[in-house]
Amino acid sequence: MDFGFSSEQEELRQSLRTLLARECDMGRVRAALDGRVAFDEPLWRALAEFGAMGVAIPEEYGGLGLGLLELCVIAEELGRAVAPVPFSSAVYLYAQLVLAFGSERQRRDRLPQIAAGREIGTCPADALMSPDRTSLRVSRGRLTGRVPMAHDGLVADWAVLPALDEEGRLGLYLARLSGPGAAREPLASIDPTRTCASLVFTDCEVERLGDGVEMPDLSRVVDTAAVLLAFEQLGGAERALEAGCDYARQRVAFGRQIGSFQAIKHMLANMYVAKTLARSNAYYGAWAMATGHGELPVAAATARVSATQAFQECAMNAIQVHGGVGFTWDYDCHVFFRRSNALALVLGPLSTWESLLVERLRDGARTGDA
Amino acid sequence: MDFGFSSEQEELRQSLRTLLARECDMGRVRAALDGRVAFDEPLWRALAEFGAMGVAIPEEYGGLGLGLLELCVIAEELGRAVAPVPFSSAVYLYAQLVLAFGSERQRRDRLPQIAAGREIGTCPADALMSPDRTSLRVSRGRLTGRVPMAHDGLVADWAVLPALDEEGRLGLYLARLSGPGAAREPLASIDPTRTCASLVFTDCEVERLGDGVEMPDLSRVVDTAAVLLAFEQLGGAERALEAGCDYARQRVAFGRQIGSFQAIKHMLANMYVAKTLARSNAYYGAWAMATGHGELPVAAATARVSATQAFQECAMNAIQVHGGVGFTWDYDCHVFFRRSNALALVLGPLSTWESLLVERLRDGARTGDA
Amino acid sequence: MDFSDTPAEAAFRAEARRWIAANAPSQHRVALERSSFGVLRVGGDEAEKLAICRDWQRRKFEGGWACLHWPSEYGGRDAGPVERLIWEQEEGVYGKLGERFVIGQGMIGPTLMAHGSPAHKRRHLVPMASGEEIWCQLFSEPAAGSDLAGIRTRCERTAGGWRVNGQKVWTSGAHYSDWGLMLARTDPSVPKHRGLSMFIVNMRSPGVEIRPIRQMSGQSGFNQVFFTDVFIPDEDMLGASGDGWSIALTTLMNERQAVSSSMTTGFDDIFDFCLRFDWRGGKAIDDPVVRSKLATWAARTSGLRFTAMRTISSAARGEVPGPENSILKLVAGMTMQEIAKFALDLQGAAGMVASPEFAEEEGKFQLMLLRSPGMRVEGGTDEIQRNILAERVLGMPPDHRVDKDVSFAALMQAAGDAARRS
Amino acid sequence: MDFSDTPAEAAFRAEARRWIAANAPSQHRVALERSSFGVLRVGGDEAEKLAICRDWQRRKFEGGWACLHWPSEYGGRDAGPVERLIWEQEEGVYGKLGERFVIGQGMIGPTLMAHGSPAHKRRHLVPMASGEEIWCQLFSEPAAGSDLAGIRTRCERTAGGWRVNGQKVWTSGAHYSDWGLMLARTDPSVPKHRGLSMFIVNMRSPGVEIRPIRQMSGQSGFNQVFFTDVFIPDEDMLGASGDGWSIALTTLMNERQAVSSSMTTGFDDIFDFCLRFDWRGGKAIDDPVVRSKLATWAARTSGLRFTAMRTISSAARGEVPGPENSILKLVAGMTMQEIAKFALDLQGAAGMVASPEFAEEEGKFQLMLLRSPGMRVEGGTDEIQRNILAERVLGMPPDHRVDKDVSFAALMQAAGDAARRS
Repeated sequence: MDFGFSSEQEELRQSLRTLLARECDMGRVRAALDGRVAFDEPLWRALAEFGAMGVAIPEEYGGLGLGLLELCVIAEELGRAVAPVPFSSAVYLYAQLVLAFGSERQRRDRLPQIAAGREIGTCPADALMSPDRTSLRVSRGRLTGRVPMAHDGLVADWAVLPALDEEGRLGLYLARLSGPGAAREPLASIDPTRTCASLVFTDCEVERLGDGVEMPDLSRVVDTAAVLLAFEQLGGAERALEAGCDYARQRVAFGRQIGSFQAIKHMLANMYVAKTLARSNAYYGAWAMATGHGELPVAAATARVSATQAFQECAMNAIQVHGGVGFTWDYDCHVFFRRSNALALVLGPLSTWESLLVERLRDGARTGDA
Repeated sequence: MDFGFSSEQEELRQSLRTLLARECDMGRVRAALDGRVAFDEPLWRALAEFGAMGVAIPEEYGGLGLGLLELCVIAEELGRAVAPVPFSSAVYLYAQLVLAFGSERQRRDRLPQIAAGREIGTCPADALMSPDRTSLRVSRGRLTGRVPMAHDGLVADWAVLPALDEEGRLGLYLARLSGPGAAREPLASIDPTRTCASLVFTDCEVERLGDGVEMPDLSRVVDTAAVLLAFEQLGGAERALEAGCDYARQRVAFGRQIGSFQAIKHMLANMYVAKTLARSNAYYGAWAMATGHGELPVAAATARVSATQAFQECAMNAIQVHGGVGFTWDYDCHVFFRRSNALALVLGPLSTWESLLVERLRDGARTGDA
Repeated sequence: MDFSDTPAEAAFRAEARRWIAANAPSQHRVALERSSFGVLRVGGDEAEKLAICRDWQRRKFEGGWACLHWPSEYGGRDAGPVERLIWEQEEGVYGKLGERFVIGQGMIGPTLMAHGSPAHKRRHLVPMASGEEIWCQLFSEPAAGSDLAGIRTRCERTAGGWRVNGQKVWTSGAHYSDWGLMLARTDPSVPKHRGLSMFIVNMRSPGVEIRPIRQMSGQSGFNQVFFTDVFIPDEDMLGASGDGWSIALTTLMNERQAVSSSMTTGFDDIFDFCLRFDWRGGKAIDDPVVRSKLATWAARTSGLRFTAMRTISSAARGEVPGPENSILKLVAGMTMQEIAKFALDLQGAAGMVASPEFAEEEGKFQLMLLRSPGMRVEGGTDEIQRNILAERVLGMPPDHRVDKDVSFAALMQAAGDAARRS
Repeated sequence: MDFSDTPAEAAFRAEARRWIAANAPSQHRVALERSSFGVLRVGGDEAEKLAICRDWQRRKFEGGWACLHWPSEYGGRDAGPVERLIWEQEEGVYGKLGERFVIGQGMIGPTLMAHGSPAHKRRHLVPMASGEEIWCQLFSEPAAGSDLAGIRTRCERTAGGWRVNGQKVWTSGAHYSDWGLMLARTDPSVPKHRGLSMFIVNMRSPGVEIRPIRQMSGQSGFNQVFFTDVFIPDEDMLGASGDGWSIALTTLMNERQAVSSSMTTGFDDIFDFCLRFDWRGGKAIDDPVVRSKLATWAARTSGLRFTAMRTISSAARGEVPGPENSILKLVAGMTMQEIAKFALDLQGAAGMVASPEFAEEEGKFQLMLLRSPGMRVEGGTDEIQRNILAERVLGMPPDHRVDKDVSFAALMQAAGDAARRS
């Protein structure tokens, strides 16, 4: 039994943290926040060079062929850094979908591009969580319809989308967003460090993802993404807590550091509790994901619920610890707060995962599985 | 506009508080808590003499003919005193039901007995909240069946109960609990200062409440009881908060009164907030009840939700402020805590009233009434 | 316990209603209804907005409806608390046009009445009531927020008056204000609460520099104000030298009362939204989770409303409203934050969208999310409100104070050391 | 990240499982499964319960399965943290028979190993491991709970030893204990933390009087212990005079570890109940409000479980578990209180009924309601746990201490004055 990352994985973390300290300081994050760039392209290239996008992509498709645990470490560090790059859309969602359901040719064509950072992909949350409610239609290989909201949709080159064909059969399609028949409209987001867009397709040439005719079961990809997002949220929670602690030690009121007041102290303790529970649950999710264990549905939902609560609490209360400066544009608190609220919504909100978690526990109890 | 009790009503409060200081100290409450008495009979007689039971019963039926606002004041003071008497069952429920739906003869027979403290009545919460789910049957004026749980059922002489007759029509019946065909089994309660019992009827002679054949709409009586219970809960909340404050000023740790620590201070402040909101909402309920205003359904549900939350929070945290001694039998904290949890359940629990409140707000919004 | 109008109150209400119907700028009604969270949607640029606000204030003043509770000699109406409440109810959305005058009329005016010289009152109160002159409050500083007595702005003696140097922060409306009420340190050699004095500052004085603070919501209602050798004549000190702290307490007490009856929790917004919004196969309002949350927020909102009403009743009976009003902002701030978060959850991924033209309710809840953290800090943090309630209402002993009996100069030294050590 | 057994761990697990299958008192299994919240349903009276517990402990000792992590010379097995965890999982409900030995084996034994003389270790550790002798911890006093260093029990020099007078409180199991570890004041003239010493007390000594404390749940696991001129021989002081506080910190650190992996939140109970209970026209578990609450409790419970596991992993890597374990009790206590309250709400008016024969689940949730407030206080209040987390894990500065440099005698005087003034 070992409930922690290996020393190799911890080394990976250290080197990525070093890279991010250099390539993703708050000045860089603010370039995206202020809308000066849509995302941080030099950082994206540096991450590609580091191998971050390809860490869980097999070597035959241009990746490093390490594994999902290594991807958890990367997710946590990118979360800490509030990295202004479309990593989660491209790597947890798009690449995992292509890997899981793409044809051999599609994998060979697309995955090396993702691993090398040459292409960006996305899959809208609603499409993934409830594909049967899609309003997209495919007719003779051409896609028509509108996706009201796609995270990272403004910068993605490709999207995986569910659509109904002429005969009403649901399937996944691979659409090129930069080609003819595809348009996008930017949407302002509560977290401008990641772009959002609505996507509009008019007879856009698409190809079916994979060779089959059956709509695949997406739940495993959803659960994998939930675990990886939980690590991003965990990283963010930890960073927000650290910001709160730093300020509480530094700021003086009534002749004392404000961290010596119980009101502040106990708020920080509660943040620490939420963050620690989230970490333990994220590890549970990581183990279930990496080993393909039957507890993955429960573990993923647990990790997602716990991490969402923790990041939202830590980011919100980091502002409160900061007092007046906490809600100014110039202090970084709101960058964490924005990200915490965006990540809470990006793959089904908390209310959805709460419901899923209990359903899954119930199903486990019925089959005697959990 | 005047959002407060009149000076006459405040005088009534003062004289009742004086009476209760004499007749209902904690030693008396503990006699019931420890099961030495089923309820405090001398206190019951003193309250009758004071006129407490008859304050909202018209003079023609042996009451004082004052009003429901005066009854609110009495409810609050009895709540403060954690009075070990079946007042709420007898006065808010039973007497109000007889007054609202009884025949002239029934009112003349029963109400003076209540006002004088010679008889005790009750009506089980479930019977009142969802009479259509009764399992009681009446055939040729005789009642058969079981009421699993009646608050104050062990000491009540009479009960108002919903039952189905031979033709499946729902009606309210007046049953004598001390007569033939009626039996009761005591139930241990989380709040032993008030008795609970299950009632068993076997061909027990009963009479229909009132002259009509239609089942009356009980909602007004339910709402009235909800407001009055809110005042009892408010009184309890205030007493528990005072106990917490007293201890926080008195107890010394780390060389300081513990009330000077923000952890304790802010817990007490939060209790104060809950209690203050509950008071304001109780006043809203009292006004709507006393004037028969159309907002009563909303006001009563608001008062009940707010008071339930406040008393539970204040009683629970009064224990926490007390630390170790707080959860001993010898300190009084648990007496408030028990009562707070019993009153939360006695007329539909918090979850029911939350739902009712929103339904009523919605209905008001639809009719443009609220 | 009577929530309805007495005959006299009803007559006052009818009169107010008639006057408003005849005089209010109804062309702005729709824009005002859509204005919330500090966004005033009337007019174009800031100057035009201000002109519209001033115009309504001037009309009220001329009609005898400005500053109802002020003495009539200063432009008020000598009205009681219940009449103020009735006016507020009748004025409705037009009240939003008065937000720029609240600091002056609600806090500073009463402070001048209590502590100003006859000349101060003559010079300042009527223009304040008419909206001709706008005031701001220059109290907080970067190192003196919750610990207000820690302010460092220095006023030093000079010929015929004082020379000010320092920096203020969180100054609402400094950029359009004519005058400011400023707390400054006149004697650093005594303990912190004792070396302060209060001044009236002309905001157009040379050496006053105003920089807006951009909030996380993108709005800029607050400012930093820098003073460099600003001259204040002797006669513009309020009270005596060293009286600053006790005068500031008067102002802050009035602040708590000024905010009291106009606290929004966002409940009406979320309730209306849940009535209409489709969620989990029905309307959101029919879902038990939604109901449970709505019920708690409804009870809190109702409780705040009637708590404010009870305060008004007490005031009408001649009681002085106490610090119990701290609960209003405390509860409203927390509640709004919860509501905003839940409203976004209901919207799912679309909750991220902040563009008014694409987001639900024109992005109202997204704005609420970004505004609400500020509500828990402005005008005293949640923590300060709880201290006030526990100490001043419940009688809890104050926290141990290390800064009470030390000279301010020595304290600054020690504080710097502590922060460096950590 | 591997949650499954290594081959060596699997072998250990198999061996433990075989031994337990062959030796455990399976006649008590059902009664143990029904035991919760400190109610042990095996045996008849207290003496019989104790005999059953002792019997299992002795068998484990003889089989080499007692005090796994202790050195074998003291009756342990030199086992690592993961083996302890595996044993705990395999022992399952029989572990409830060990609760009476936890204070000795989990807290006091390690304290004796760290600070005891060779004679102490020889005399006491093996009987402690075998269950032959039971220990209690005599630390808290009426005026020294959260502020443990404020204890007043006096130990004064006498011929050949010490004479103790004073009162202890919250002493679990004093009534069946043979020995106690006692913190007492040997020097009131120095500041409070410095005048304390640690003693081994024979609980059968003349002058020791034990009175049970009745809790609000009706249970009496705790006691008051009064000492009147109780003699302790010189050799039963642990460490040196004045070392009491630092030795107590060792014990308390072990306390936090001892409670760590066995914290129940009540989640399994409420989850099973909601699976079966009819509510609002379906099973409770299908209602969205219930789900939302269950999800939060599930995530917390899972988080606690894996936090304990992570601590075990760290320990297995040789790291010393720190104060971060404070989160276990903090979260478990709050959660249990929420769960109990909600379980009663689901039951409606019937939730008031506490009679095991009539209440749902034999009144389990009613008992939980009455036990849970104690959980938030015993072994350090929620507030103390948060202080520990903030100060020792997050590095927040300690609260200002007025009692650090004052002699204990002077402090008692001042505290009495303050309380009288209020």
